[in-house]
Amino acid sequence: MDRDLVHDVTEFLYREALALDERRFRDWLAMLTEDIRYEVPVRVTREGLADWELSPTSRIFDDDAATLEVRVRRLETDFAWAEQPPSRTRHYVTNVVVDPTEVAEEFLASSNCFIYRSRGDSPNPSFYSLARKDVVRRTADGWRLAKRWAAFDQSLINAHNLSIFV
Amino acid sequence: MDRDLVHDVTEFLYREALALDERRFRDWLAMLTEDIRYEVPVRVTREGLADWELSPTSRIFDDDAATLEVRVRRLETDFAWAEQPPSRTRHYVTNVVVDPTEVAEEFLASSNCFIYRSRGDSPNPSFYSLARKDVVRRTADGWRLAKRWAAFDQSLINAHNLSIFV
Amino acid sequence: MDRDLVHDVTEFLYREALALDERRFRDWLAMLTEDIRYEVPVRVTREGLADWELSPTSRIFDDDAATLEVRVRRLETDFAWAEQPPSRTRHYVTNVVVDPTEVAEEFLASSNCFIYRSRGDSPNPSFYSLARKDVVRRTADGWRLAKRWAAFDQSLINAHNLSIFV
Amino acid sequence: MTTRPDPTPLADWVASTREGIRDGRFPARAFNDADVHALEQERLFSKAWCFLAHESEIPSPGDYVTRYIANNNLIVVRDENGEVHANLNMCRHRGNVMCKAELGNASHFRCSYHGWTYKNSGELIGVPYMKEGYEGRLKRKEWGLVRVRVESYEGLLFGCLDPEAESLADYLGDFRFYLDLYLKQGAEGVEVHGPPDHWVAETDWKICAENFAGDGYHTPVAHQWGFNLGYFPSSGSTHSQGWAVHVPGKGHGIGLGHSPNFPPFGGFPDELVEDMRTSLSPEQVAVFEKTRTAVGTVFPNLSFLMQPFSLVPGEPGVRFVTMRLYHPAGPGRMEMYSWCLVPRGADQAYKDEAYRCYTLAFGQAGTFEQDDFENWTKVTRSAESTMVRDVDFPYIMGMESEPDPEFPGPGTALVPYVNDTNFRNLWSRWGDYLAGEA
Amino acid sequence: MTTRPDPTPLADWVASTREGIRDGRFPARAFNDADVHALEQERLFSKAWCFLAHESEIPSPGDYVTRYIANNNLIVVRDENGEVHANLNMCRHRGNVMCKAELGNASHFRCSYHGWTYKNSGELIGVPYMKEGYEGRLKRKEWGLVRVRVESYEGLLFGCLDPEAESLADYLGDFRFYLDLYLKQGAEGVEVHGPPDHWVAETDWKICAENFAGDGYHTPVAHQWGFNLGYFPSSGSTHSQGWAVHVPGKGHGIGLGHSPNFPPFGGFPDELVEDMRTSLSPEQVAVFEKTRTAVGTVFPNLSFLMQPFSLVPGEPGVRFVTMRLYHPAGPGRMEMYSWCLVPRGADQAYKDEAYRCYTLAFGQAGTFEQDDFENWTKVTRSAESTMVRDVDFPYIMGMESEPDPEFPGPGTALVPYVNDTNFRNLWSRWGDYLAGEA
Amino acid sequence: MTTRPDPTPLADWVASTREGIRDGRFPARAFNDADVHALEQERLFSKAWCFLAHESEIPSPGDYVTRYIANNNLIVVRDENGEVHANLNMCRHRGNVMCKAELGNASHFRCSYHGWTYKNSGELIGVPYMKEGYEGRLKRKEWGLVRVRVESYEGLLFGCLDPEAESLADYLGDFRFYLDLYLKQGAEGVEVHGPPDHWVAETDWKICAENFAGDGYHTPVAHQWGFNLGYFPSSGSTHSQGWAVHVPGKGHGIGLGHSPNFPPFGGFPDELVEDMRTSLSPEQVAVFEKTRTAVGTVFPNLSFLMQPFSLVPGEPGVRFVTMRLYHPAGPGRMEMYSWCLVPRGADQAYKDEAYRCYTLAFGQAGTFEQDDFENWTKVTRSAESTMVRDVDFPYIMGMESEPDPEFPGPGTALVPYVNDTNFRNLWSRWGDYLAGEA
Ligand code: FES
Ligand code: FES
Ligand code: FES
Ligand SMILES: [Fe+3]
Ligand SMILES: [Fe+3]
Ligand SMILES: [Fe+3]
Repeated sequence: MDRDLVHDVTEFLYREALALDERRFRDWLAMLTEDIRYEVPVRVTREGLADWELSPTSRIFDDDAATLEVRVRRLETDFAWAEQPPSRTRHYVTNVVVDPTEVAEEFLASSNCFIYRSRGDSPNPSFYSLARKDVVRRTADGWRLAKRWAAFDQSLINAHNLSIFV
Repeated sequence: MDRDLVHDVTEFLYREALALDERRFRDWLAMLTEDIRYEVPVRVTREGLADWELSPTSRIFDDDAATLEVRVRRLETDFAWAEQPPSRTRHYVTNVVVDPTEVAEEFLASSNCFIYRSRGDSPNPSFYSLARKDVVRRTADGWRLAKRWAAFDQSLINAHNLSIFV
Repeated sequence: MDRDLVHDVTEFLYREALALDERRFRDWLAMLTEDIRYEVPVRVTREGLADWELSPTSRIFDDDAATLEVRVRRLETDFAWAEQPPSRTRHYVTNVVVDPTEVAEEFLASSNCFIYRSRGDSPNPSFYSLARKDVVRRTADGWRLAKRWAAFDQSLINAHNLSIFV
Repeated sequence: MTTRPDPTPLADWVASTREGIRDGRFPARAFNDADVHALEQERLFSKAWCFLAHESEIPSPGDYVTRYIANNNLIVVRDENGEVHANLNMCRHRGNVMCKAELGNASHFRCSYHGWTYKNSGELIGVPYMKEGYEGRLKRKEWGLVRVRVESYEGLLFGCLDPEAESLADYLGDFRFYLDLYLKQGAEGVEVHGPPDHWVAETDWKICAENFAGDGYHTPVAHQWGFNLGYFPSSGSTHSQGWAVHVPGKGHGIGLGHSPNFPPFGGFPDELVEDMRTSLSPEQVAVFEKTRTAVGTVFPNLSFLMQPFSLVPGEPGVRFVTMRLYHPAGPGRMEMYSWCLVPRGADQAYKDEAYRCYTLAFGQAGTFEQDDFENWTKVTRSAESTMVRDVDFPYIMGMESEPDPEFPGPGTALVPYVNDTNFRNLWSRWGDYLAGEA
Repeated sequence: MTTRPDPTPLADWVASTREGIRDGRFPARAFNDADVHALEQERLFSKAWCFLAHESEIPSPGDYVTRYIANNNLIVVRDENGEVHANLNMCRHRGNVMCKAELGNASHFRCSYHGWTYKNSGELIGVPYMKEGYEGRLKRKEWGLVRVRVESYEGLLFGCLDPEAESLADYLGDFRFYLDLYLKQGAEGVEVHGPPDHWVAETDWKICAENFAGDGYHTPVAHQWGFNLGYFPSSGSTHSQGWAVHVPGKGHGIGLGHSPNFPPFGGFPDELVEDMRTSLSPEQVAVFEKTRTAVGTVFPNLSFLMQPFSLVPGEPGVRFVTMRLYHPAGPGRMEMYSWCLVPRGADQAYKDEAYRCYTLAFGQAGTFEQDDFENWTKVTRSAESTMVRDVDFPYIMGMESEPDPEFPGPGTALVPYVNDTNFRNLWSRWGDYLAGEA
Repeated sequence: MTTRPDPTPLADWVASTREGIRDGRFPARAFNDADVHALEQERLFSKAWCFLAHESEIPSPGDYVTRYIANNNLIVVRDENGEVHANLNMCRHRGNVMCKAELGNASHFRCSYHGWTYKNSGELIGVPYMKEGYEGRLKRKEWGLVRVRVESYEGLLFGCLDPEAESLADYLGDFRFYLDLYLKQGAEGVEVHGPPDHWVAETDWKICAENFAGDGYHTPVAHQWGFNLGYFPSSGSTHSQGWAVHVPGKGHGIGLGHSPNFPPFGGFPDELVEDMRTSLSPEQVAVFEKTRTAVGTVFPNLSFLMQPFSLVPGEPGVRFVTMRLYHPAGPGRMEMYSWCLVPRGADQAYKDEAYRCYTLAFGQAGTFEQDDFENWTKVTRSAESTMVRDVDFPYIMGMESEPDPEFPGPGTALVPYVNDTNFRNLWSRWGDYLAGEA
């Protein structure tokens, strides 16, 4: 892949993560395409030979622009108790690898995402590990996220809720 | 930002972390400017709407070149019990984003820093997550750290001491 | 170092990690040189002044192409119980720093490797932190790993086994 | 056996707690205490009927899921004859785990340690070195997998560790009338949309069980953002309308919330409604057609919620049903299983929209679920404080109310919907078990 | 209540331990044992006056901080009339946590579960559906937040879970004389420089409490690097000079370290010294002007340290004061709160330099704190070894010494500064509480 | 002392367990239970001879390693006179850890808290402020490090917390005959190739101890991949050939596996074989020359394995020896120490190849070790299920077999190699200790 393109996509993913960790959710929505698909499949422990471990039908997140807007509007109210006080998240985005797709201006960005989440005065943060296979699109206004596909590396997830974005 | 500059700043931050993890503290001091500011604010759990969560007055570290020299000289004695045996640290520096400042040769480097710390024969390491907003300066002798600003993503910190650098 | 070279080596290490995490072990073997050395030393807690903490004689892994082939063939049987069900690993490769060696086409790649490993329906994953000092070689067919040297940042390792690659 | 907690130290506390329930009090301590947890494991979960799975999760011979009762991992499997078994997932030779997946299909299970092999029904059929090692003296039929009782109602599979326990039918009693609302959506009934969400929380299972036994009281505040964004037709003021129904002596209870001028069976697809008017009894139709929100708990820890919901606030939306199991995983800790049930007879588009509504509202990332678990986790945290040992909570709503004489269904129905009566019934049954009097 | 440990098994151990203290022995086991911890929670922290906050942390109406006594989270708040309250941070309806921040300002607290609302003073004033749900039968005034006693001395706010306990004034007794050194730096007294450092450590709180009750013995070795870099005027040999003072029967104790030709009140800004000569009593002046290092513990777990320090070794430096609370958080585990107190009357530059000295020397990254916690954590680790169950440590220093007759202050003063006497007094008071005889 | 578990509640269980062992049953619960673990700490590991180190780990004066008995960290050190000591790694003044490394060399240990200094032999020689502080009243010789008994056999250093226990020689008894196979490879004996692998596992130590006491039964299935890739000359069918030998009343046992037409001492370097024919007794030669695989356990938790292995399947390969200690670290949890022993007399190339074979097959990343720990961890998980409280496992293999009269060695030898007899002997000795009758 062209090195500059890889660099630019990587920077885009870093700035997207920064928007989430700084809780600039409106900025974050602006980084998504209007036809964004936001998916997190449910994982089930299967044997090595099983045809799937990520459920073809079950989703933790199954969102589009409209439902993401609902989630953000919710967070903008004073009544999103799950985030009162706000989670302190840190998205460690690593191993960004970029590949072409059939669509000229769209690229597949694979990355690892390790999320550190701490709440209130608990000294025991939560850690989540996800494999991401995103699609990023080059637009006249710059890079946009056209698809977020992220899978937890756990089948029994150690989070009392997922009031954050991955 | 210019891609080469981002690359160079990133490499500088990686080599700085390597000096710390390899305990080459003299090399590390040489990577700092003489007017280095080294700050880690105290975090307090506040409600979402509070004006601050990072204390404007309390600091975990509040150092300059002179006090960092004291810390390193201390580590060079045989009596820095807190580091006998030495902590095994690994600074995972990710999401490096570089932005210009008002000063021509100075740049704001935002990064995530996940620190793994293991001591003695304990099988239970400590993990610290920090957001860093550093200032790096381009000098005739190469890049230098002019400011380290790092905030723990915890208000109650799970470390019996902080005898390490972040 | 030449920035393009650093970029290419980094991408190679990311794609190598991806092969491991996607369990494409044959692809992974193809990324190694025929004279690959694969070493993970045993760590012992020593005092700060000790001449070594990484044992000069003891190894957790001490492999070459032939023994790595045995390990992969084992995983290809239906009887590698340690990986039934398979571990979910995520190799977070960060802080990649590249330096020249005496050999023209070989380069020293230092990196941090944080491994997240989850198994079955346990909500408690394992975390391993390793410092890696690899040697990568530029060949007619592209980059290859000529040496993997990785040291755990623990002397008492919190893993019931190491049926994965680091 | 010392892992069986000596009940004595808690006996007085259990007695005074049962008395308190009658008087409208329940102790905070119950929601996070190591001894209470141990006693529940011993006296409740080893005797009650515990939910295992929905039949649609294991439709074909050899299909299995692994689930828990207390801390016992069970293989819930459909054998080659279509019969469902629940066997302890442990080899009888040296205790290895037989089946390491949560879901799959197998005709046999072979142990990875010494190779003992069992039919999926649990029968031991293969023992290496039977001749050289055992000299033929090992009797295979004595060493099958340890069995657990299984019974079902309308596709719900339950297990029970107590051979003496009453039948599932008697255990559920009149609550089956209300379960049908969730399970008989049309002649073909329901199926799971897919595997459940599964997560852990530092939450006591009882807090969830109580909330879903009809806690209409929390909705306007705990889910205030929803009203705020226009998700609810009812306002806080009209929200209290509806019935709180419980089955006395059984612990089961359900809240049936109404809304001003809500269309009969509103939110169901028309063809389903036709079905239901025939497949359900007249009494059921009379109760259910007025019901907007139905939230109920099968004692001890299985709950259901049905309500209309829309992906974008203000639109009519569709009905989704979630079924959830609150599996205790230690004092103040649980594993949540959350399924979405869809009507088998509905078209795929309806099923998929219902599922998307479920994921937006419930499930681990659901916008309503998020706030519930935040509150529940905080309650659990409070309950372990040493100062709350002698603190009771008030459970007096509806204590002086008369049952609604007009109510067409079984059990005891009270108005308003906002009520503690179901909870007193829930905890008094819990008290029976802890006292060893169930 | 079984969460209350049955004291019997420990009764013999407590008795022999108290006897040992009289003879100059203290058992290793006390520093890391689950049963001892449980007994401390039950007998000590539920009866003693426990530090909550400094008044300067909550100066205005509505200001609050949340702090702990035992594992009880308390809202320490100044109400609209300026009165300070400490209430259990738990809703009385179902136990939700009311206030989820560690610091803030609020006139009311509204519960996020069902909406009960309390004044910041703890009074219940809002209950949704009072009419429909409670039919008006719930008596608001019976359901306010659970209160805890609060009393203060010179800005120090303490709480006590025992309604029968003596007053704070009696509890502190003559130790107030010594607290004034830290609290009356000038007429305006002191304030916190900011919120405290707050961290967890696998350390028993008693090890810290003992160390700060005047362990001059550890300084030359534990902080040897400081002597090495030239941080101390005193050498190891002169280091032992000074007084070890304790208040018999109260547990409180302080070490007052001297240095050869140390200027009176050395390190204080001149104007403050003037102030102090007037605001302090002549006896206090006589004791404090010679004091270089003052390190003391208010029984059980609040400590203070004052000493001159410089950012660069060898310079005169300034006085900094740290106040620390060792909050037990399980057997062999604690939460550390560490504040820096600065003289209200001093100029900002002095305050800031004092604070920077504090951060370099103490606080989580402090170069002296680092080594103390390393040693303390290792002591805690050793104390859980099965072999130490019957191992005692020697506490015989000063057992045969006579009090210094010249000493102008209250309590009992011994020389040298390096002494075990304060510790015997500390642990004998601890023994009184564990025996239920406090 | 309450940290000593009251044995009573377990007394009945221990009695019935011992009876069961005689009848060929052993309870699942023993493999993961908090009370059983506590009783083992109290009755077994505080009385039995526990392995500490191999002498080649500390060859020179001042060399030390730190190891554990129960949860007691011990400094195992060779003093200036070459004598080996094991002392509790705890300062007698206030309990600080003296030595913070796992391996090193020191003539003295100086405490980092107050500076007490001890000779490496444990003698207290330095106390700061002896005059000013202790007024000379502290008797140094009473305050040395706490000592533990140490005895050795052929380079194996053992420690024992019980002063009354029998000698190590008597404790090992006839099992020394079999240890010689591992320890007397040639006249110069063996040495460790380097420091041991060291890792934690959620595994009960007893599962490992039993497996290495001669569980030939698991090999064809647990390590099936090895047969699959052609690593073993024996097939599943011939695999059962060999002897199972135990030392009655001592708990020790070994499995000696044979293979069809296996050359005498196959896999040893020729020169070593010559050595061994002279250094070993005729009876030992008779037993060992036929032995392909030798896997044995010294009661309670030290095991050895010797077998020929090749880096690439199918090649002749060399003999490697691994020695492993299963250190209990809590209920169902252990620390594994795994060493590779090599013949001192062999050339470096042989040693290195043997070591590489060890790393490929055993050690934390070993391809055989991996599967063993997977199975063992799963057994441990099953054993804590509440349903297994009354479940026994079958231990009936070999119950009716007669000892092999031809067998030239001591102890009791049975055929076939696949047998439960060694395990019954192992657990009956364990039962003696738990009943306090050892
Ligand atoms: S444990 Fe299953 S066959 Fe032995
Ligand atoms: S818990 Fe606070 S109002 Fe119900
Ligand atoms: S603890 Fe070792 S000298 Fe005090
Ligand atoms: Fe809710
Ligand atoms: Fe100190
Ligand atoms: Fe094995």
